Amino acid sequence: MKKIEAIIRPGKLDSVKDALSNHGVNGLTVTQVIGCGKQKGNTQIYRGVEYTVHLIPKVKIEVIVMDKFVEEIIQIITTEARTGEIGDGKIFVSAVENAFTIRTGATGEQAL
Amino acid sequence: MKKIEAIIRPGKLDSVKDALSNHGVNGLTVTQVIGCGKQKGNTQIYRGVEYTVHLIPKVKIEVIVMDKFVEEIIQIITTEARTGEIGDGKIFVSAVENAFTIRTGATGEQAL
Amino acid sequence: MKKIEAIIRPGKLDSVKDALSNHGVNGLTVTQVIGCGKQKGNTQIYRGVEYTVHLIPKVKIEVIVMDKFVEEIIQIITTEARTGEIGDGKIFVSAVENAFTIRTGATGEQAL
Amino acid sequence: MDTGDTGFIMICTALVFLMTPGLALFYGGMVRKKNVLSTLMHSWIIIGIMSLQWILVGFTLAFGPDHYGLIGGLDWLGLKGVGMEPNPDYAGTIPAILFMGFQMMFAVITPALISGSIAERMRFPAFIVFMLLWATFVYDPLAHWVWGVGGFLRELGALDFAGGNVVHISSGYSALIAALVLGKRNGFGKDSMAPHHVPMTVLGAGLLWFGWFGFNAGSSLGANGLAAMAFVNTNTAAAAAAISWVVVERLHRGKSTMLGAASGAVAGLVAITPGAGFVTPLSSIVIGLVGGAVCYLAISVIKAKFGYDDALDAFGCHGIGGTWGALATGIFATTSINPAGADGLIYGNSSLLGIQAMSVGITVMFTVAATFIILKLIALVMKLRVSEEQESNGLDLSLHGERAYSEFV
Amino acid sequence: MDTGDTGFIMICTALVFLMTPGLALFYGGMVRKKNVLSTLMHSWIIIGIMSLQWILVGFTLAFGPDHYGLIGGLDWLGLKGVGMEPNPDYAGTIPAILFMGFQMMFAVITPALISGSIAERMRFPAFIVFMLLWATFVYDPLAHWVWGVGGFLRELGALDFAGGNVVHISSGYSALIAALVLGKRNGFGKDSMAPHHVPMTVLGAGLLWFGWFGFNAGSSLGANGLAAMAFVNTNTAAAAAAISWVVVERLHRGKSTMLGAASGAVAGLVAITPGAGFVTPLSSIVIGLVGGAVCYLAISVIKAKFGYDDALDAFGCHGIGGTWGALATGIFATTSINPAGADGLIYGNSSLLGIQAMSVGITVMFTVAATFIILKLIALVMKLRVSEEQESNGLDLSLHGERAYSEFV
Amino acid sequence: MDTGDTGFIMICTALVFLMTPGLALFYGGMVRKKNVLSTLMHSWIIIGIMSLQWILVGFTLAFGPDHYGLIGGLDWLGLKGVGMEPNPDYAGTIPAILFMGFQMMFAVITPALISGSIAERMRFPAFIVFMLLWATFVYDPLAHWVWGVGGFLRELGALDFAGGNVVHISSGYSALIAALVLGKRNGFGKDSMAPHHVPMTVLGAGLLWFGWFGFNAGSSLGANGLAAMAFVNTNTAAAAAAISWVVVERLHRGKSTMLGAASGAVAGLVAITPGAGFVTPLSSIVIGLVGGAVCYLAISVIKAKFGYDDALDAFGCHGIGGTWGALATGIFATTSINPAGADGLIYGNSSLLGIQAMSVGITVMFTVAATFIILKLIALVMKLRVSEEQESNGLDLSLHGERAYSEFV
Ligand SMILES: Nc1ncnc2c1ncn2[C@@H]1O[C@H](COP(=O)(O)OP(=O)(O)O)[C@@H](O)[C@H]1O
Ligand SMILES: Nc1ncnc2c1ncn2[C@@H]1O[C@H](COP(=O)(O)OP(=O)(O)O)[C@@H](O)[C@H]1O
Ligand SMILES: Nc1ncnc2c1ncn2[C@@H]1O[C@H](COP(=O)(O)OP(=O)(O)O)[C@@H](O)[C@H]1O
Repeated sequence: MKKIEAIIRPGKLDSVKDALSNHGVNGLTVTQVIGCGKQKGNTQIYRGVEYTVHLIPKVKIEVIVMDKFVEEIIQIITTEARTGEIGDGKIFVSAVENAFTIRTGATGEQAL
Repeated sequence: MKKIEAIIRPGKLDSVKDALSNHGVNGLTVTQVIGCGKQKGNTQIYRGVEYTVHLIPKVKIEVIVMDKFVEEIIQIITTEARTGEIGDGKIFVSAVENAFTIRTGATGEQAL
Repeated sequence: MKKIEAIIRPGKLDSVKDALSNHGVNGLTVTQVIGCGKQKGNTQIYRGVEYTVHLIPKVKIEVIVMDKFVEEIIQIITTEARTGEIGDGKIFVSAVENAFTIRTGATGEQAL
Repeated sequence: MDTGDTGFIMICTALVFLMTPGLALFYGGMVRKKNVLSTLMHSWIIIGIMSLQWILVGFTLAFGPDHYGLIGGLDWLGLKGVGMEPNPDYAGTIPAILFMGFQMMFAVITPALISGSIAERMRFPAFIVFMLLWATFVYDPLAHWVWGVGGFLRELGALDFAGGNVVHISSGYSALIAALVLGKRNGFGKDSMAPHHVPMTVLGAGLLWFGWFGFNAGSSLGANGLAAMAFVNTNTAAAAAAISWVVVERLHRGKSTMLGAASGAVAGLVAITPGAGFVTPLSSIVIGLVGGAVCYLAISVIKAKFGYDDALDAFGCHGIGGTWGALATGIFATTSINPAGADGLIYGNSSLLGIQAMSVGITVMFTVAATFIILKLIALVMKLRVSEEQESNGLDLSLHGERAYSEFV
Repeated sequence: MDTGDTGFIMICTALVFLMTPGLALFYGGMVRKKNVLSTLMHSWIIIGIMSLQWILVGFTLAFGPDHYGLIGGLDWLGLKGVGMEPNPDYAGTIPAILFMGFQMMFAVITPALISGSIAERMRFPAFIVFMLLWATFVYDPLAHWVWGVGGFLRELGALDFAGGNVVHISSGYSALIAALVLGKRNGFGKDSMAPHHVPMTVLGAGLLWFGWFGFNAGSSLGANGLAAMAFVNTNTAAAAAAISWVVVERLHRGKSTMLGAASGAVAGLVAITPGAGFVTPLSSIVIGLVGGAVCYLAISVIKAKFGYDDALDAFGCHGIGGTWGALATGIFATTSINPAGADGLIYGNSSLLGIQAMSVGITVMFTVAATFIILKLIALVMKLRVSEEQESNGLDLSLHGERAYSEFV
Repeated sequence: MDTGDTGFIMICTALVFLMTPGLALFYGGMVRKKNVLSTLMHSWIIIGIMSLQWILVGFTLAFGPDHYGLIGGLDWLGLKGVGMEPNPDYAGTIPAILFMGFQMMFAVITPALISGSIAERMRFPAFIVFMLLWATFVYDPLAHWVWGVGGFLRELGALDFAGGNVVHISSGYSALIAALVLGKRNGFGKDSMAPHHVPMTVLGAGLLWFGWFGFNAGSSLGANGLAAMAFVNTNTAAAAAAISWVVVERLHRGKSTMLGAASGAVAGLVAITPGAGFVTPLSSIVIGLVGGAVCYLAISVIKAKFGYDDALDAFGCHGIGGTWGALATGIFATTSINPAGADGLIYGNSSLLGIQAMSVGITVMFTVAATFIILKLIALVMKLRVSEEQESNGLDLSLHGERAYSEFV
């Protein structure tokens, strides 16, 4: 089992979610985050004082899936979340050892 | 060391937290998330227009613990967070390589 | 590649972020969380009724980096986030298998 | 007719109107995030319903030609005959339609006050039916007894300048009964039910205080010295009660809170309502100081002891504060302020206090009984309370299909 | 001069003022988080601009000595000669400068209403230019036609008590045109555009309702019986429309919403505006009930069918509600309420309805054409719409360099 | 007595009252999330304390029978003798108790204005003691000097229609001193201290503007032409200053902000306060335009240069804006508007400007010295400032045991 974490633009959440669910990926969890990277922050002005804010709003999508789906899902996210401009975001993949469904008690891949 | 991530109903946070701390698990971190899975979203209405919102509020609890406690903790969370209805949530377990306590500089299992 | 997750005091976010970026670490993602550990919660009073709130506001910084930078980064975070009082927070390190830059399609360490 | 009086009362009517949207915010800030719209809706739907009920039947039941001191006749149904000329029985210098409008705003806010006790758990259809019946069978008669020409409490000599009995005691005790009939919220005493948005409550309290000037000063029905005195008394008691609440909570819990200052102010406004046009500013200080302390204790000690779930303290503020205010009027009233009133205990007349106590007693007994019966009757026909699942998902989503805040960018 | 009238109209002026900051919140709560400040800014910058425009040229264009029934002369440029003495042509019992001030607040809120339809996508400089031109070439003449001594719609016998034509129809139809010219928001019909803060909208609606008492009752320009009647009618129609909106939405969608109650109230306030001083309270109930239902249907069914993006329903509320109100005045007006008015259809006079319809038609044709031309002219000189990137980042950040809420502790 | 005047001033009193809860929101939106309740509490506790202080001793110190032009006698302690009859010395057509009430609201808001500069770091007990002493030893005498019969600044011929000196200059310079004595917030100039909730500030600004009509127009103490003129001038200057602020910030920083429009409006309201009843609407435009620009520059350039931490710009808005307003009155006043006033510089009389400058100078010297002494005296007895830990945890939690928003569902 793998965890795929994608940090994307907030405006892309709906399309990514829809695309995933069209491909049968229904389980996912979303967190509101702020982040920085190559994308420059923005300047805000309050009563004539400028603040540079480096951390930009993003959303993080987490999907835990069987190993065999990883590639496809990365493909989908990449396609949907891309604008080609700096700030499109990152995807990280890591190992998950086990999963449980609280309701049924199912474990392992059954739990997904 | 393992990381246990449990995505549960927001209303169950207090009981899960209390149960964990009754069993001596004091360190944990909670994030507000939204997610989807088998649970159907809800319909919202604004000026006569219906929106289906697929992503439902949940909370994510993260606990990093020594390997030997994993089973017990999963047991506790499962018991407390279960209602038996779709939407109770998932628990994921993954490996953590190291931990540090910022204040003391302690590392590894000492840091937990 | 490793993921470094640091759970720190909200007030330390700016200094940690600045210190990291002075050391060339530009990519990171921040989440607002609440957590508990050794630090005692606080008491709140509403219309004469006391509530003890155990979960205290923190922020979680996630940085995914090449293995060789891990130690340095932990060093920086520890230095900047420490006050010496209980509640300074934890750092956890875990393995990341792969990374992708959505915009360029770069993978692996190139993607960081 | 007097343009000064007419203009003044018209604006006062607008001020009293504003109290109900203000109350919506006052209450809305105190509930959990998932129930804020359902709480706002309580006040708003009442504005809608009661405005119509009052025009169609309420006004004539309350102020129409008296029958046996108990109820007004149906002569003014649908405002028949209530026009632009003054009705000297009630207010000789302003249009009768304006007197009707001013009173309407009182008829609107009173049931809205009750909604605080049953917040976060009542079904919406049952709420509407309850409120309609309550307005018609509790508020309208009570208003007649106290304010209607020929009303029996009025004849008794009970003093109620701006609605201690009619508005606060009636709504406060009804709120208690409603909370008891509905039962506690799930998780009460266990889960945190901390206010989700204290500044919203503070804003609501500000609007209430502002509107209350119209409520109390306007109750003199003219722009005169008595109105000005009632205005100053209103502000004074509110200020004193805000202070006394935060002092008492400091002694009790070690900290003074913003929610406490706002709650105390409301308690003081309630307490001064019946006496605003009968007492001196110095007496208002005392009424406010005691009012703030008494309501604080009722809410933080007595409620905890008995364990009923008066969610937003409608009883604690309005029932207790109103009772104190009615009795305080019996203590502090003076004919030097209002010759049409009477002297109270500290001016050597002990009978007024007795009359006040009696009128409180009658009001309490009547509203408690009537509210209980109405709720039990409704319960025969429909469920009063939402399902456990609806309650846990929040009433905003489950009853109204809305969320108050969309969290994501 | 009469102090009662003067004091009353002065406070009414303050109340009408408050409507625009109230509108800012009403609109601001309905947009997405990233655009709330830009939406508030629309109303606020209009307060600034129009207050000056009115003093410098607007007032004299609208109310200055008539030229051909079409426009006021420039005699009162910069308020020359508009002083503390009454001008009996318009209001014999209050200072002329106060009449000017009262009218100013109408000139402020009307363009602000339009801003609802173009929310979340218009460039700020284009917005300012549009509003200035619109005020000068649409609002000022129209105000003259309807209210100016010698204005041709006034001469025609059209009844418009507080601004159905001048304020609501004109802004509503202009809003529709502006929405069409600007095009839909990116993602319209696909992404969720749910309100980011419904309680803010509810607060705004409360302030609007409160201020509307000044708008309608103040339009009698004195503290008299007619003002009181207009006051009561205003409240009644708002209440009835709030109820009818939530009933219709319950039938249509299964749930009654808080946003619906607030929207319905505004629809009712719009609908009663032209007739507030001509109809009875019972007629106001009907006007409100129909007004709430008609606006709901326009917004939820017709808008969906045609697919234009009137973001916050400026057309749906003000265009449709205003049209209904103008026609309703033709149906329900009665000289028993206002001898200076006329009898409507149900009182046996069918000609008034025709006049009302004609005045609506003229207003619509004029504002639609003028708005279209103004926008097209501006588009020759500058871009009307923000870039796609600005729109996706949100106007708060991209146009104003601010964020409404800082999320972190 | 005149019912028109009485009703009008009563409503104006309510409007001025509303300014302090409005100020609470204006300030509350600008602080960080963790300090919003403590900021609201500053204004609210002042409403409580000052309402009582004024009744007990403040009013008689300020308006009681004069002693040497410096202070009022204690004859009216506890409102002894202040009743429903007019006091012709101050206002012959309204009840004396109403004049007292109207003035009370000024005595309430003035100290609340100061609280902006010391936000986010002052201990609550020290705050209360400071405010009580400040009101008694700074505000009350100053009010006597300027407005009291026999007060020496009044005798001098200085013009201050609605409180430029007494309210704005006094609070503004005191705020500066308080900020200097308390020192900067931890992290000032390093951490982001962006407003946590700009719409809350915008709402507050709307309520301030609305209430300011009562403040300025009500200062004529009657419903007359002068009141109407002051009303229009108030609106005009606020509008002009909002525009000028956003234009200057656009030139300076490239963007116009909503916070800027709201701040500019307040700056304009401050600037017109002393002259509202002495200048023409066209002069008000100039006063507003300059006022907005001057305050903007003070806040964004001068404050940055000197580096003091006037957290919410109480000095920048009220100190600077008030000074400009007092001088502007010396420039633009005209007896054609107010025969009881005087002609200013542009009407050929240069002496008035000198008098105005002198009265500003005296006010500044007095308040600066007195505030400094009061704070230093308090510092001998108790800590003025919270601990570093309390400051970093936020004052809401550490001082008041509350959190404004509960984030989780
Ligand atoms: N090394 C990293 N560790 C954690 N998060 C990262 C890292 N690099 C980037 N991110 C996240 O991805 C987001 C987008 O990255 P950025 O470099 O701005 O754009 P792009 O991915 O197009 O190069 C950042 O805002 C941050 O949240
Ligand atoms: N594969 C997954 N990856 C990440 N999160 C998931 C996954 N499946 C479910 N979740 C999370 O768990 C929550 C509950 O899942 P759901 O399928 O609705 O109920 P149940 O667990 O009872 O079957 C979801 O809202 C989502 O946040
Ligand atoms: N075992 C754990 N698992 C996950 N999060 C933890 C754990 N222990 C601590 N934390 C997080 O670290 C924060 C600080 O921990 P705490 O024990 O209070 O202070 P310190 O790290 O100084 O001992 C907690 O609020 C919590 O968010």
